[in-house]
Amino acid sequence: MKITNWLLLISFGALLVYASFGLPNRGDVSANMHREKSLAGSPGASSYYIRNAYRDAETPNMVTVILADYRGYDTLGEETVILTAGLICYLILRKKRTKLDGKKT
Amino acid sequence: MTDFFLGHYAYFGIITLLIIGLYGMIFKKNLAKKLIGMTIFQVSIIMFYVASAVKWSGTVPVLDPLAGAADAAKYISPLQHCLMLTAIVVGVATSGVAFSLLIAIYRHYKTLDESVLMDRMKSS
Amino acid sequence: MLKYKFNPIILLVSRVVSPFIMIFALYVIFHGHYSPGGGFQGGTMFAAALLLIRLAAGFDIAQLQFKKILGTPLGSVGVLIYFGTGFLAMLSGGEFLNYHFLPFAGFKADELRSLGILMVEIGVGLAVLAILVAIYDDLLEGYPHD
Amino acid sequence: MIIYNSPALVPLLLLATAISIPVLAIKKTKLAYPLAVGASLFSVILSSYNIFRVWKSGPLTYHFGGWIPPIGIEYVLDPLSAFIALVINIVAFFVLWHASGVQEREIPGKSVPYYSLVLLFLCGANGIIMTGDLFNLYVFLEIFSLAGYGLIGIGEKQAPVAAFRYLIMGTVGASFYLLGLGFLYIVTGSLNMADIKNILPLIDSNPAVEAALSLMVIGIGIKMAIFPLHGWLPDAYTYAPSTTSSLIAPIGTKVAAYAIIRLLFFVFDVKFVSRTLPITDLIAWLAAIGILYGSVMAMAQKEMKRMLAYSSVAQIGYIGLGIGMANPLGFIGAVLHILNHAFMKGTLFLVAANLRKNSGHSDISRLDASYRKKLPWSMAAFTLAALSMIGLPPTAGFFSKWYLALGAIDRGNWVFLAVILVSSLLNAVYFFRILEKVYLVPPPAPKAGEDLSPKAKKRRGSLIGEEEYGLMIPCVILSFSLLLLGLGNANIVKGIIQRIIPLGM
Repeated sequence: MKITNWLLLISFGALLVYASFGLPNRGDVSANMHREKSLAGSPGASSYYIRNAYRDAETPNMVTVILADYRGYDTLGEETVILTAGLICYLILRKKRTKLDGKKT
Repeated sequence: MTDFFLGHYAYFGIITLLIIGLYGMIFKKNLAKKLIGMTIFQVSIIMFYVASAVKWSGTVPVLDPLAGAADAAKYISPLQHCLMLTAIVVGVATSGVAFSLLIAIYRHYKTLDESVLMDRMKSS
Repeated sequence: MLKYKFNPIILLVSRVVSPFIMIFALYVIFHGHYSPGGGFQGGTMFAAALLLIRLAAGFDIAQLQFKKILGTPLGSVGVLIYFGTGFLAMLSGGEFLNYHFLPFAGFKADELRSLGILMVEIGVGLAVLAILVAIYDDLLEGYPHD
Repeated sequence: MIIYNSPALVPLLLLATAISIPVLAIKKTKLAYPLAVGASLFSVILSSYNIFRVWKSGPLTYHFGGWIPPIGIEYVLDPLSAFIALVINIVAFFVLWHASGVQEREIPGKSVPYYSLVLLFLCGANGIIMTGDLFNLYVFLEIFSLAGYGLIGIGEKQAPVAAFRYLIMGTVGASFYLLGLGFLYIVTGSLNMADIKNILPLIDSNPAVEAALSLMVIGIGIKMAIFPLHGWLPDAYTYAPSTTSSLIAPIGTKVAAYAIIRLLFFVFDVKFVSRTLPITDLIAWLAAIGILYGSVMAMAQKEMKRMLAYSSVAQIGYIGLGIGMANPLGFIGAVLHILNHAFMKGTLFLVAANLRKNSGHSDISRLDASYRKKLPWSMAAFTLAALSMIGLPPTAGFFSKWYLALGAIDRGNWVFLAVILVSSLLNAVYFFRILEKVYLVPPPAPKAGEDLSPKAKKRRGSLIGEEEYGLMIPCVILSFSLLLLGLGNANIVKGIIQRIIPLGM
């Protein structure tokens, strides 16, 4: 059992090191993810955000614009995740019918 | 080769962290330690994304009125930062849920050690 | 949790510090447009200010500040603000979350988007602050707090 | 407005109801259940409307915030996603209908967070199914699985341990997915599925893409519980409350299976996943082992829910086999089996819940003919679902196995064919074990005075045989729809599934 676990760990590390050979150098402006147009000709998302964030939403902080506007639906999902966590803590840990019912415990 | 190493050393550090996190989750017998391993794993993924966003010629992605927005190379990529804000919240939520489950386990079985827990689960 | 012992110095210091943290949290939420920050970061800071009082003064006294019952419903209200902003845009003819269609007169398109972002950030901040406090309260449940 | 926004409305409706339950039900906790059922009913109606629109006018897209795809997030409703969403919403509606009778007894006084979480679970599932954006898929996967952990963890005494194990494995899965997505994003520069599909062929062979594919498949494979990654499943299904297990067993793994289909055939290329990096072969072989393993383990179980859980491992193997064969017939078999298994497992777990409600246990060894008298309709539903699991011709289960077998023949792989046939026999063994007990073994002689209790008399005397319609009717409808699905199966295949066979298969 222990050997399989070690094998698992080593193969995971090896996979990642192998994968890192395919990554572009860090900070390289000409990497695919920083391109103005992707290889297939669609607009590159990251450059589009940098260029147009202020024009579209009059907000200098690009991260905020992406968070709340371009990819706002993700953020709604994120809010839902944290609400889910709160509800789960309520569901699992609260022992009695507490004050939510308006009754005293 | 040196060029490759200089461009990738951060990734190798992050891979080490990922392996440490996975090691904690697989090998540690204490459930709380497993949880710590899980958190290390998640945080190192966040570091991976943020590390990949950098441009040597760039600065933080807040519009600088002097620089303007015409040249995308002047700012580091904001998309990864935005994605990771979401991932951080997900991580917080997951660990909150995990802690509540741990407390529920501890209430029933008075232990967090996996082998003891298995015994008590079988005997009850 | 160890047995709670009342300590006036800790209480005094946290009472002094807590409002400043709150102010700074509000600044972080509302200044998210112009500097690093935003709803989540500010909400977490606000929750930290509330939790500081909870840690220093004990659970029961802290109820005067933020009641335990409020946690989950207030979090829901926060998400509802977010959802409502998106839905309002949908009702007035656009897609979900298309702030361009928000029914406020007298704003240009980009200003409307900026406004929409602000509304959303407030919702995020409220949800995060309420839920973090609620999680803390729930984790505390079952321990004797006197 | 409704027509224009209809693709997004299902998850949004579920989400809105879920977040307003804690506010609306703050004074009246009784309000939670009707709200949940109402939202579920509306989601069924809306998704039927969606599939009608898709069937009539082809795939729909919906752009959140009005931003076109690589910039913003889009929802894609093609026949596949509309179909799976409809299936899941229907099953969820029946389970929620059934929940009125069992939930309050098993988890007293917590209906507000419970139903809210159920709706969030469904919202996550619908979001995963419809999204066209890989990071959005991650977010909804997290909503979906977090709600799942909570719903499982509230069950029996051992449930938190099972849920914690599921949480650790599930988070590893989601993190693997996120890591793989990171590699993919760095290489392609996009998060949109269709966009990535266009970009990937233009990139030279790159180790990062291969690693991304394997990490993402492993990550979702954990959620799908494909064979070596199924460790969390039996405990989680067994100890969860009845409503949860009958909700998660049909929905949870199917959604992950759907996500794998999307990933393999609609983000990556069929040629890439089956030739360049033969990950489909791997999935198929693992699934074949999983089918045999799950069936054998199911035979060894004494507890009904646990047996059903292991049988789930086997049934997921069928889906994996169909995906892994990577040919049109196998694909049809896999999608059809997602549908059939959702209905079958839903029925079986609902009947197990009825058994628990009625007699307080679901031990196979303690079953006898008296249960048939007490629960005639539930047992009839169970029989029908069991026959469908085995794969007898008029029921739906036969047809998906038929397509899978055809796919195996088409591929020329006789081992897979043998696995399908052998596992049907094994299925027969472990289901006939229960059916034999229920229909043939006489009940133990009643102790003095027991049979004379007024309740037992009344039960015997009632006309239909079962008192609680709310528990009985959903099982019966679900199981009889299996016959209907079996008879109408040609229409489903021709009208829906054949339209979406990925290019290049």
